Amino acid sequence: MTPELFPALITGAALFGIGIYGALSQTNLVMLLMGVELILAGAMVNLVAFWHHLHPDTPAGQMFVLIVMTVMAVEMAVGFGVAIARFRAIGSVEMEEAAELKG
Amino acid sequence: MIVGARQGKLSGLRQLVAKAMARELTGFLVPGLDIAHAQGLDVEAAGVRLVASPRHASVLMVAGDISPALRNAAAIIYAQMARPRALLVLGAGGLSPLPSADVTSELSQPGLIDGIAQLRIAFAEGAFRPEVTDFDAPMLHVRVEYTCPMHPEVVQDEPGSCPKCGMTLEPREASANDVDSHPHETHDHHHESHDHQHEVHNHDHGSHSHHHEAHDHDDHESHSHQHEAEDHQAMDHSGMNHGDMDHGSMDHGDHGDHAFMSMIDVTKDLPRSSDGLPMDWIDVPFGPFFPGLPSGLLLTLTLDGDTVAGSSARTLTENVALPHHSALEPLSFVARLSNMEPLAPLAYRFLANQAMENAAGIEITTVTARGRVGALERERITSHLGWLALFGQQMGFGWLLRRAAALQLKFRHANEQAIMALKPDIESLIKRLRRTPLLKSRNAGIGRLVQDNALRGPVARAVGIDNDARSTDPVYTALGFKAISRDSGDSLARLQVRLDELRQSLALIDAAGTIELFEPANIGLATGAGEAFVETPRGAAHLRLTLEKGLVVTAQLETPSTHHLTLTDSLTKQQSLGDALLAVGSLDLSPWEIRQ
Amino acid sequence: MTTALILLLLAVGAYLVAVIEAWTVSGRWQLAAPITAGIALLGRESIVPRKLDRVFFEVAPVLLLISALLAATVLPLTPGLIITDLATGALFINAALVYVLVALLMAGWGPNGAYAMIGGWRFLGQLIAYAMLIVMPVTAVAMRAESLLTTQIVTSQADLWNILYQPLGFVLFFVAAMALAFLPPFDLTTATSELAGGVEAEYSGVRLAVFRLGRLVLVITLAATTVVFYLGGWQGPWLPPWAWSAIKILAVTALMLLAGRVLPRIREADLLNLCWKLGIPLALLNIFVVGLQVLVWP
Amino acid sequence: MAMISAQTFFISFFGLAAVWFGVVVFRTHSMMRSALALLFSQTAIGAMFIGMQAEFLGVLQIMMMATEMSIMAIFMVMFMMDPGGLGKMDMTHQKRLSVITGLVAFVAIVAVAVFTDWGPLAGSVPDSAQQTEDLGLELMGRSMLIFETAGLTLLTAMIAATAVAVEPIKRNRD
Repeated sequence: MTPELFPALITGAALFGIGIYGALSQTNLVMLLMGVELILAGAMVNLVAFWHHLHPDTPAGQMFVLIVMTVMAVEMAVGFGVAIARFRAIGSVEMEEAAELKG
Repeated sequence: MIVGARQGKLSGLRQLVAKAMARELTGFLVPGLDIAHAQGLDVEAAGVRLVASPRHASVLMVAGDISPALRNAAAIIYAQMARPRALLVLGAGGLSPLPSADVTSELSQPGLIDGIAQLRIAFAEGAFRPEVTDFDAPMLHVRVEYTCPMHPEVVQDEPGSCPKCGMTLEPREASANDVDSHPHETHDHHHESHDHQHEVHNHDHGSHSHHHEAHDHDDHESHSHQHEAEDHQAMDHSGMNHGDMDHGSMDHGDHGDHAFMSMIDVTKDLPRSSDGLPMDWIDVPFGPFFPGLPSGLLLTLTLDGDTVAGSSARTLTENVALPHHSALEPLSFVARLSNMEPLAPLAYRFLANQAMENAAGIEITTVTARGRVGALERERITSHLGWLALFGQQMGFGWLLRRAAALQLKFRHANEQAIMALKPDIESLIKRLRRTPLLKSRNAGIGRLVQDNALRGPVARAVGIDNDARSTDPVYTALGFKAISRDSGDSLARLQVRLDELRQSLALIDAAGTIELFEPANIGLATGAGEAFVETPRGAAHLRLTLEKGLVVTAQLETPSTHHLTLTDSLTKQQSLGDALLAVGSLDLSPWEIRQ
Repeated sequence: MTTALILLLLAVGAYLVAVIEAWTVSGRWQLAAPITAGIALLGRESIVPRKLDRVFFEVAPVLLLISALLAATVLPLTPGLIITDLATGALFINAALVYVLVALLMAGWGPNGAYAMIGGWRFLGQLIAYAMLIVMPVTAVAMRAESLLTTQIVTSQADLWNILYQPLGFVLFFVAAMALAFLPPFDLTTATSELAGGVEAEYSGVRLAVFRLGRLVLVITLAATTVVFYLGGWQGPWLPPWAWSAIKILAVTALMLLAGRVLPRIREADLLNLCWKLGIPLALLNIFVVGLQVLVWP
Repeated sequence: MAMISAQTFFISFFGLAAVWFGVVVFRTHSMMRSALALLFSQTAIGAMFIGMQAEFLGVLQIMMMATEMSIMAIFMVMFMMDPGGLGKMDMTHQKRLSVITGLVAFVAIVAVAVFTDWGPLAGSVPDSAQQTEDLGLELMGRSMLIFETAGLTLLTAMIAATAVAVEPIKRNRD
């Protein structure tokens, strides 16, 4: 039980939860990406919180956050690339209409 | 006292503010800068800063008589201006539907200065008033009509259900003054563009009857949000109109809470952009008072993002065709023809003169002919300078705008000596333009035209066609005239041709050695048919008329701009917005010589 | 105390920018004009267009002003005169300035006008391109100073100003700064002759006043940034530090504004080509060269 | 102690802001709003980082997200049926499942966060200049490989995304 971490960790959890909700519930690819962004954001908050409260002297923690940011950027780039391709191909980025992409 | 005053008592602090306003007048010019310059008005010098958006203007300046269509457009501009707003009228006749002028003055630079002085006083005293009257005009009213989301062709005035599919009809705004629809819409576009019809006269976008809104913000608050989206998704270049409409109607529809709607259905009817993405297009009006475009020209661009997908251009000057059956006195005929075109009155005056002289078989003396040449070339110089000013404004090149305008005003009534004295200024202007960076890259390859014998004047000569009426004119050939020609046919070439013609006209005036506007020769009671070509600044104009006992009974006029107007669509298609506007501007259209 | 002083200086700076801008436009020195114009604007009605997105419409001008002010907080005018000397100052400036983009997007979408919206989207493309040209030269500057502290960046130029040490970086940064402040010839987002004022077109009265003020503060802030990064900040012989800062900042401002007087507006395609195909490779080259220089003469 | 509590307050405040904006993202109908809500949520997170004395990360977050979310905004407007949100159409499916999963995830994480003993709290945090330097050395030293990999991944992603996005038939015009 370490109350000092609560504000950050609970925020992270909330963002994660919202992100999950968004990623699952949204029918539009772009909105879905937003959900994913929120999930990653939640993760970042936790990382920084742990770094700050537990291992402030090891920059590896911050390093990790940088990598997560990179992941966010990659995810957006690829996501939008796919979105444009889908939109051009079938004129829709709706999940319901992406059934043929099912494995 | 100002009609468009702002509500409130003129208390101490407000007096200060009112004084500040009186000092800092910002003007919106109707019909436009080009006309103002051609009439010898220098608004900036008179101390009023001109602005591009009506929202930023405190004074609406109407210079000269304008057609009803232009007055309607001006009324919409006026309605968009923020209070306190004033109306300064310079020598205009009818104003309706505009409100009564706050200050009227004569159409001249002194008149302008005087009017502005009065205006400042009016502002200082009357910017705020306890009770204000709302400006209202027919074209500001928005009629609500009902249409079926699935069947755009179903439109009726009262709510109900669609005869085709039984859906509940959706309310939609339509303007009281319905303007003719555009030819080019795809089907989705068609009814969507109707939403925009009521903005079509509108220089600055989208605020019919804003004054109903603007003066009661609270009421506005209440429904701004429910409306919030409506235009956005008409505005942005992909609002899938069908989309929400379908869904909306499904909400009204009997069946329940959540119905899935396919985005494929929504987008499949949308026009495809050049990059293959289905996008929604919007019609945006440019003009009739758009900065950098010839005033009186209404250019409606169908924008696909920042790219022009289609366009339609027409003139709102409403110059009527010449009489066919009502006989006219020679002098009134001449006057009528030259008043028609404020940008090049002399050219048309000479056109009428020559035509009548030919019809009457009168030979004019060389002196007269040379005097006319001098005057015509001077007008060409002023006209080209006027175009340069407009061109500078359009490119955001302030120096060119001011310099060319200043020179134009100097040239307007200059005599030979004065013109020769101004020669170095022209030379330095041309030299400066040659040295200006970015100018080449801005114009090279823009608005490229192909050889086309219907082209006239500098536009034609920039493509390498020599159909200059002057090359066949003995008077000119005697003066050693040789037509200028470039071949690349783009905006840059047109600029260069006009610059060269500035030099050439100076040389011609020098050779002619005289500038005189002789009265038309007295044709007595002559009868006969005659025609004449005159190379107006915009190209060869052709007039054919017949006289009967000294009266002009029939006349047909061909003007260069009439054909050039039809070029706009091909010039703007698939260009980026800036290039499209520049291309249209580089044609140097004159809406005044176009008849409908 | 310092904060108040800096805000005061910014206000004066904004006033001077307005005067210089008026001069570049009209060719006349009107010293009172900005003030009277401001009062006049405040006195005029502030129209709310129909069917707008209220929140964005209201927030945009304020956000523009705030982001410019935030960027100014980490700029040292004299050795002591700085609001917060952030350890990441050089980065913070970019962070603050990027919100200019957000503000203009809001201003473009909010009032629900075609001209405004096109202006907003145009600026998106413009800034995404030119933000690169802000960040990369700053990287090179920070490499030489071996710190992101703005004060240290200034002191690192004690013997040689960056404009001489990395001229390429200066040129790129200067151009990018002008594009970021949408000054002519980069004023595509407020182009009067293409968009009738673009993002500004629908604003009037008080809101327009705030918008314009934000723009002025943005210009002066960018000029100050240029001075701090490339012109040795407050350093200079004979005169006191504040004088040097003032002179340099005003000189840079005048230089930025003068371009609009002598140049036509750039084509949008050229604008983007210039950045992606020329600017960014050059910026990378700049970083590389500066890296070598730092290694050769530490 | 006061200092700490002030910091806690700062963090909590921006935490709440981040969560609130996060909720707005999926509640508003206007796509522009939801994109900018996400932006401000991320900005609030950046502020939290600064509150937790990770200055560099905070500023970086605030900077990166502004551009990232602005791009997000234009894609939202492009690819939504109803960018303005007039239709008030709900763009969701499997709502119940999503809500439950979200809640479960939230509760579980909170439980873990609360009932785990995260060990002893470290003492003071190095000042931010020091941090930045350390981070730089870390990047260029031990984590060099990871860093390079990240960069390479980013490059690959960029190229791949462009390749997918450009028009298959004719080259995108320039």
